[in-house]
Amino acid sequence: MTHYILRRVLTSVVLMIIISMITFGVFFMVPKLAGTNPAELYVGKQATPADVAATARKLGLDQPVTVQYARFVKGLVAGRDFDDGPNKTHCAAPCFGYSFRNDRPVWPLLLDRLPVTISLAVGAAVIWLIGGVLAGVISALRRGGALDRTVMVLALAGVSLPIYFTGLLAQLVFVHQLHWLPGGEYVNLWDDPAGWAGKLFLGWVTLALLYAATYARLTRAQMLETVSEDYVRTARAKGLRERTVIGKHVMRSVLTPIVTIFGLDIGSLLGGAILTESVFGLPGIGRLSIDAVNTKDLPVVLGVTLFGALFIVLANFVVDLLYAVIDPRVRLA
Amino acid sequence: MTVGPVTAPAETQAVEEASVAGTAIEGRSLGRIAWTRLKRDRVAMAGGVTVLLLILVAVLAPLINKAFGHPVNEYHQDKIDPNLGGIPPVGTWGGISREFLLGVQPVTGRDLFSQIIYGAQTSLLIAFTATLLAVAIGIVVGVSAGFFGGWLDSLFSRFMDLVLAFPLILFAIALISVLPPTKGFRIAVMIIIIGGFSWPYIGRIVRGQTLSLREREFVESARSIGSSNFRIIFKELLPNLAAPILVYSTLIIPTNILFEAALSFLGVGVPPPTPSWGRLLSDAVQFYEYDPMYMFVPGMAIFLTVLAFNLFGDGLRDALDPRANR
Amino acid sequence: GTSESKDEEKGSTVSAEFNAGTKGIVNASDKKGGTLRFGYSSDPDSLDPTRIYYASGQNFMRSFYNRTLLTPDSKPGEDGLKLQPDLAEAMPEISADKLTYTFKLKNGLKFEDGAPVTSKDVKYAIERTFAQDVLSGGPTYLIDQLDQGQNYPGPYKDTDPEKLGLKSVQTPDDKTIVFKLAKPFPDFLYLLPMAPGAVPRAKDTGAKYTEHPVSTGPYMFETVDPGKKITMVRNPNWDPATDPIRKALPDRVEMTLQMQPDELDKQLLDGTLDLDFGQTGVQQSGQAKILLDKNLKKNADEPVTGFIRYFTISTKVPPFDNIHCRKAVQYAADKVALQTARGGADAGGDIATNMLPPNIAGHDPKLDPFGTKQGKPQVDKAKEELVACGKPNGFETKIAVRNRGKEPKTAEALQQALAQVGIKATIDQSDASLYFRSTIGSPDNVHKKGYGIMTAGWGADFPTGTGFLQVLVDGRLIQASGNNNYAELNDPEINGMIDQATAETDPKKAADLWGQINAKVMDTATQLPFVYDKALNYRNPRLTNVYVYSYFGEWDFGSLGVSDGK
Amino acid sequence: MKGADMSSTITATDSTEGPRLGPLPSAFLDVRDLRIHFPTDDGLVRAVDGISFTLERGRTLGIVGESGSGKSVTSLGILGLHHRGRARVSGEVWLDGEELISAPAERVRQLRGQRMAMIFQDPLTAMHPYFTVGAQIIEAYRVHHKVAKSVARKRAIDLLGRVGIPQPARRVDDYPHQFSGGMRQRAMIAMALVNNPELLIADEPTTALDVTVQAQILDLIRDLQEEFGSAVIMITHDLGVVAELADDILVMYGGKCVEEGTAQTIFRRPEHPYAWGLLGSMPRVDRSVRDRLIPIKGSPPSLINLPGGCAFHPRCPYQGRNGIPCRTEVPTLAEGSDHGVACHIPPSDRRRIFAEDIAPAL
Amino acid sequence: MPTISQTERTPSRPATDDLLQVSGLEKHFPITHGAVIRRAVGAVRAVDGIDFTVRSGETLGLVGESGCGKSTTGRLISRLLEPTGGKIVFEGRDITHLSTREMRPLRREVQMIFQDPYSSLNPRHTVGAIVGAPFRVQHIPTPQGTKRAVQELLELVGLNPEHYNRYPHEFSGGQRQRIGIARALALRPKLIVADEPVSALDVSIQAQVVNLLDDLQRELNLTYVLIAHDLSVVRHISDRVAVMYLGKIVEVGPRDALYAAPLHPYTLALLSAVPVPDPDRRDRAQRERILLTGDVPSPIDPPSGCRFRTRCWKAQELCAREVPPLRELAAGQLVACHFPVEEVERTPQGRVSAQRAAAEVPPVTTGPA
Ligand SMILES: Nc1ncnc2c1ncn2[C@@H]1O[C@H](COP(=O)(O)OP(=O)(O)OP(=O)(O)O)[C@@H](O)[C@H]1O
Ligand SMILES: Nc1ncnc2c1ncn2[C@@H]1O[C@H](COP(=O)(O)OP(=O)(O)OP(=O)(O)O)[C@@H](O)[C@H]1O
Ligand SMILES: [Mg+2]
Ligand SMILES: [Mg+2]
Ligand code: NI
Repeated sequence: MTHYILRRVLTSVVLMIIISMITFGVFFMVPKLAGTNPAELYVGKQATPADVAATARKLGLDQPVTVQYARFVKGLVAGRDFDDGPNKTHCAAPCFGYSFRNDRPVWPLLLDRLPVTISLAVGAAVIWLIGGVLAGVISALRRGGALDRTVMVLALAGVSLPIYFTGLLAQLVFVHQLHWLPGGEYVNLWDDPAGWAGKLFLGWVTLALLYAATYARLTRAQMLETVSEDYVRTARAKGLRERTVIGKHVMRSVLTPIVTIFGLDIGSLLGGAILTESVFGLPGIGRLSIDAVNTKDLPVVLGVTLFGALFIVLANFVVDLLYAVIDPRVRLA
Repeated sequence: MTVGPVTAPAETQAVEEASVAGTAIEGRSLGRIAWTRLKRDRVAMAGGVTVLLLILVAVLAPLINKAFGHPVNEYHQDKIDPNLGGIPPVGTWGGISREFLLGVQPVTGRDLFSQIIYGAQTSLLIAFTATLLAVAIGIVVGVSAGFFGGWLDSLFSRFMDLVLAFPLILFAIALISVLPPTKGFRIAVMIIIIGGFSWPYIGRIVRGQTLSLREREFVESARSIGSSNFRIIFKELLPNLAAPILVYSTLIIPTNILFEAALSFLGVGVPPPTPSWGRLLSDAVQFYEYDPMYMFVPGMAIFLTVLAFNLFGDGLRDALDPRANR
Repeated sequence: GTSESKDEEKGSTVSAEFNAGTKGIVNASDKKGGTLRFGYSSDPDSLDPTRIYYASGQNFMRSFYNRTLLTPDSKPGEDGLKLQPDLAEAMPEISADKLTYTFKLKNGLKFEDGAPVTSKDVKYAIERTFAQDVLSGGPTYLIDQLDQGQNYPGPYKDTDPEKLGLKSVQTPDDKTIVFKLAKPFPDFLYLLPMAPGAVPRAKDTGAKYTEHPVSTGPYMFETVDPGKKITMVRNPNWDPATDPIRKALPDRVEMTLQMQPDELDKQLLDGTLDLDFGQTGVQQSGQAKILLDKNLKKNADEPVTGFIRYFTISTKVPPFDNIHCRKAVQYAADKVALQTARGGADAGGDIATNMLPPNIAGHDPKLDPFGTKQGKPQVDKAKEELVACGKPNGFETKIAVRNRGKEPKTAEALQQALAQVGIKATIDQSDASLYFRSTIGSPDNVHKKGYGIMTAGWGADFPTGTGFLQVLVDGRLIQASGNNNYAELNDPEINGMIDQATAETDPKKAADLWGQINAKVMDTATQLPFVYDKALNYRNPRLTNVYVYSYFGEWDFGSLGVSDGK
Repeated sequence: MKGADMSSTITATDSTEGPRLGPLPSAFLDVRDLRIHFPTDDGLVRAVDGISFTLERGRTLGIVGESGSGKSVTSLGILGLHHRGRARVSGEVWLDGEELISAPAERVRQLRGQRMAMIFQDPLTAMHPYFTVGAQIIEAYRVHHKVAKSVARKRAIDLLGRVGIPQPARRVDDYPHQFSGGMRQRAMIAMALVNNPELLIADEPTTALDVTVQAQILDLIRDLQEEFGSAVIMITHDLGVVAELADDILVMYGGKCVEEGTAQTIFRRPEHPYAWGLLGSMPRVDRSVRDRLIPIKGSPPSLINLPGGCAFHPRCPYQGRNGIPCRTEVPTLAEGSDHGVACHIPPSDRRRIFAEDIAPAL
Repeated sequence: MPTISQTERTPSRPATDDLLQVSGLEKHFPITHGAVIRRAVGAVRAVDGIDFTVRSGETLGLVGESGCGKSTTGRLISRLLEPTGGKIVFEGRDITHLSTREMRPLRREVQMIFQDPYSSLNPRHTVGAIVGAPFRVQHIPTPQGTKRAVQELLELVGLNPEHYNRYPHEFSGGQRQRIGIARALALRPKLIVADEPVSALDVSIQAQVVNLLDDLQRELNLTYVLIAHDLSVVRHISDRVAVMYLGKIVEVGPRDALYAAPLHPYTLALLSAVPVPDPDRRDRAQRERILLTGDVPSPIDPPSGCRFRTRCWKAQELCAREVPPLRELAAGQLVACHFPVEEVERTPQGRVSAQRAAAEVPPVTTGPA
């Protein structure tokens, strides 16, 4: 077990290194290939070629990529120093570099935005998990009936709806026309819980809609499969109440793959968050990334990408461990 | 207990009877059986018909447009109210009229109907090609990993993990936005990115299927008569992989349509004036309070298309593999 | 939701009505107190005065925390274009050869921490501009004028112990600062308000200075929380006696950052916010809302921003090396469609017929060589020109455009109009961030890509013909990158007239000359202006002293107060 | 076939009138005309089509038959484990004087696991992979006994020891996958026996096991039955296993019982051609090697589309001899006697054919 | 039954009567660890040094409990697996390490019949394609066309030639197994390795297939290696029988001798455990049954010396120390045991005492399966 964990940590680290290398290469090399110099993005609109060169030198962009990458990695693990002009600032590890745009270290920027994304993700996850699993269970229990068909077609509709459409539509109806929900800016949970929930509500629901559908379908399929398992028949043969049979024996098996998928989905939620946040104007990591992309703020883009990848890799890892915990048959070797 | 064994004796019976009569000629292939099953699934058939219609619409866009629309980029300034920033006059349902079946686009007054049907062309082109790419890579990688196993499998599996670990949308927009945004190039890049990131889904499934197929005795029996790996892969494995691949391709297409639309929505899709549903939608964001139809029409187009593909793919899956309920 | 505007204000002289702010002072009042609330859809590029370029940033720093030697007067109308002494005691002494400018500082000027403002601080602030590798982004005109071959690297790499090694600026004593030019430059004084006024070296944190610029104005920063909020409070060390220009009515200034544009509009209309920092106009839905509701409409202004939107037609990319082909484009263009693409008459701007916008001296509304005022394409004339050009059936070309904002739409509108006369244009979108610098800013690239027509926009950094038109049309200023003369217009006659105009010290005569240059430029058919930008902005009815400040084409932030004292 | 000499005891098991109230059963388990049909997309599956038998405490009934002949469906039917919406169950199942088919589901549930229990064929899939063996046994005990967990646990350990699991106190916390095949089957048995059921149904309990382990399990079942005096139904297709355990044997074909009788009878004097076929197709270690086996031709029938008349007739070498209506009339089983055969061939002919043609070849 | 036209065969018969000689054959499956860098952390010793010969025209039965390495042996001799060690000589030719290409011509000589009639036929191919594949792969000329040849084969195995265009799912288990047999026969092999050809079939169908195999052997002069765990089936078909235990052959000998007088305790126990389909004899059978305790140990870590010793009631200290060699103790009957079964143990009394002794062997706690 321990050496499994160790090995997994190691593979995860290797994976992250490769991802960072690719990402780094892509973001710093592709512009170059496309004939643009990242330094030009950094300098002002009136800068002369000399200024561009000076900036490139300052940012280390004149160095070979390998050197730049090494520096970047050093920043991640040991922090690095940045030239402010009169003095140097130390950017403590993990240092993803300084934003081109506002000269602030990327890492605190990410941390700053994280609560919003987490608020969004957690709320949505709760809704979709409960809603999806419930719908799936009901549908499976009423298999073949009208309710089952309706739920499943609705589920398909759910996966088919683009977030940016549902989100806008919901906003148009509930915020602008019915005025049921407040518009306004995102507020922190601890500042104004009601406002926080009100602002996030539509985001939760739209994001949850996308996933709930998948979970409903998965739960239903899993349920149907499990219900016909021999061990469920055994449970019945023992004289267990139907409630216990479904609630304990069936659900135990149904939830195992759900937990797995859930972990992976949470890990890759950033993608959905990007769209949701930009539709609902939530200042989270997703918005940050879009803004960074739009302003060509490469260090931020790089930071967010790596951060997202880290999330996914971590989620994978956790899921594997979790799987071993919930499924006694899996032996980590 | 499954329905599996029920059909087996029934068919056996058929064989027996036929052999008695001595007129057994053509067997029913699994494909035919699936087709019979699919035909019974009305929802899936509706999806399938819609998909076919869509493809037809995309292919015949110029003809259809001639009949019902206006030239795709023709401006109709008279249909909009320039003082309100070019939205169609308030209260006209986005300018819907007999002349403009789906209304007009704000600012330019372009015919939304033609934008939608040409948009279908763009969406489907990108989604289909990207899916094709994904399927091609997925098959090659999945089959090699599953069939040859060993270090190749480890390598490819890790590789798939790697691709899946990329925050896809972000990576895509970042990458696309640093590349020159000319039309052909954009489309190519989008196809490569969408296909290049969705193949691991196919790859994993193909690998899994290959792994289980490889254990089936018919592969061993093929080997025992001296078949080469090449023959085993092409003659024994691929025909059996066709069904899952087909199913997952039809299920990946809607995802890819959504993805293309999302990229366009985020402003890194096909460059204007090439019509694109995602871009129409993102364009609509600024007008949606006063011209909700403009948002509604492309939104519904995306929704219905994706839904149709999903319904069809879902039905196809049930038909091809009645036991896998998911 | 909408807001009912109950007019409770007392003592307002000009009643609020649509566009009143462009005509006079709305709600004139001297009532102090309250909080002035800005909203912004983004983050300011920087708060460091050295690094601020765009108009609203300049407006903001000028109004609240950055006093400069000279500054345009806080007055509505033409008066707002006139420079007044600010840190300086009076207008400078200019030597007879027009090369030496001597300023004396006022007495009693202090930084927010109470330290006196000396001429060294002023010089240091100017020197910071030279450190482009650290403090990029701001205007660099001063470098062009003051470096004079010294290659001054900025104070951080300065070997001078006091870091005051820039030779062209001298500080004989703490109250005096002397600028020495190499060549006469009549617009020199206009460069000063754009630059930082004074930066205390002891407090200079270089790249991090943006986190807390030290104020010389009526307000100082309380908190700067990038991406979220900026708050300012009164600067106790600002002495109103030294500053007749700023009213400093509110007690606090706040700015909410990174707001969704639609959300921002909504809060403006709801009255939660007072005004948009960006001053680029409300969004589409806000626009419809305002224009459809007369109660809201009366609180809106649509000032001319001083920006001109235009296409420039290359003189080097065939077939546009032939003037008739260029003229064909001029006639074929559908200016109403272009105007609509920019947002229509109210929010987009008036149709432009020539290259000098109304806020630049020398502007002539009647100059319309191609008769495009009426806005419709003149297909027959265009076809005639095509015949003259030798391309009766049209030709193919490329339109370069940034992939941002409304610009792709304008390119499409032009594309569509050109198609009517047989000119097949393809649109080549490129990345916004490098568009002006290397996409169309590099003539080589333009030739290589074959950009016949390029989308452009231009606003003056200072309101003279020199500041506006020269870089666009002076053939001698064509650069390999960062070029602004996209058409590569190099007409000796025009160049000669420019020399004349830039040397002219009498503003009236200079304006006249620029008017003539403008006409000449239009005759080359290289520039296809289509709108003089307007921005439809909404002002909270509680705002007092609202007027459009011609210098920035925006409301004067520094004069604003709030009537309810909240 | 209605033999004149038997007419008084014949019950028309193929009647479509549904269950009739016969005399109150005296037997411990009395199954009467049990029919279990499944409506499916392809048609109605008549998995069990009129089965009757009785079983006393302390006796073992062996049910043999080909795959798909309805053995498992019958046993699940007795336990009331068919989904009421998906299976049409009719007939009567009397357990110790109580009718189960018409009883409320809740009542049947209470009996299940308590008075009647079942051992399933594949112990790996029949045990929940996520719960420990102990937990599953404890659960089975606690549904029917309101006792503390610790008490139930003691009982579980006790039973595991009884079925021959070494170190039961330790193994009780293992998961099923940590057990070997034989141990799993033992654990299954322990689970079934935890409430001392009076009726134990074992559905192919040894098919998945090796002979040496099979022998262990069979011994175990026999010992336990002797100890508890339960009635046992042993379902299998292995005639050897039935011969080892069963007192009575019921031969199923196509959802019907084609022959029933004591083990001696069935093995010594089988009268149904299908039973002959079964015996003939089986190589035996206890006889000298025959040159050829005597297989049954053809393959098992479809339960949706059973051949008309006697379901076995397409495979029966004697069908249609002397104009007997094998193709048209369904033969019925003589009830009440100790040897029932559902065949149109006159009993005397049957006995003769067996004695002359079949027995020598076996 | 129709005969198929003999295709040309090169008479390469060596002088010896042994078609196949296997000596010291080993197959160890490495247990790997690690995702990227794999390293072997152990091995499943599925087959661990076995010797036997198969004579031309005979049937060798291979019995043993699940997991003892029967299938692995079958795959090794048909060279679907690469042996870890030992030697396989077919018709005098060492084929132990032939490459895939070198094996191809030899595939004609050795064919396999598989256990699972459902998974051994590709569901996407028609019967014609399945049975005709060997002709295509081996480029065998079929004078009257492949279809005709296939139909002849179908007839040979008792299937309707009209079924040429049908798919496997349209057939019952027994019919499928016939298709598998037809495919194996297509190349007119000399040796057929049948891996549990009837275990998946119903009793009534089993007999059909067993008879078919019998008939074919007679008609086509085939040699079989028949793998099964059903001792009665093996007894019915085989001329000689080999008993395997945990990767080793513990006893091999002529059928009748082996069944009548087993020499290895394991064989004895195995035979006694077979249920007798005779209710009259059941009490006797039960009394004389030698019940082994516990389960087969893991092939990853087999017991030292004699592998059966952990369950053997006769085991002594020597058994743990020395691996017993395969010795010929009776005519043609070889056994690998230090203390072979003696005559008295085969008597009822002997059995009873053996039974008692066996019950007393302390159960070895087998680890997780
Ligand atoms: N729930 C069900 N729905 C439809 N058909 C069913 C169902 N359960 C069983 N059957 C069918 O009923 C028939 C009898 O099945 P059953 O399981 O009783 O056979 P069996 O005699 O136990 O066979 P085996 O020896 O293979 O276990 C089979 O054809 C089976 O396919
Ligand atoms: N490809 C493989 N990789 C690893 N181990 C294997 C492999 N194939 C077989 N084994 C192991 O080798 C041992 C012998 O397997 P084999 O299939 O030969 O047994 P068998 O006697 O045929 O059993 P059964 O009667 O169950 O078919 C088993 O422990 C099995 O788990
Ligand atoms: Mg069964
Ligand atoms: Mg095997
Ligand atoms: Ni391990």
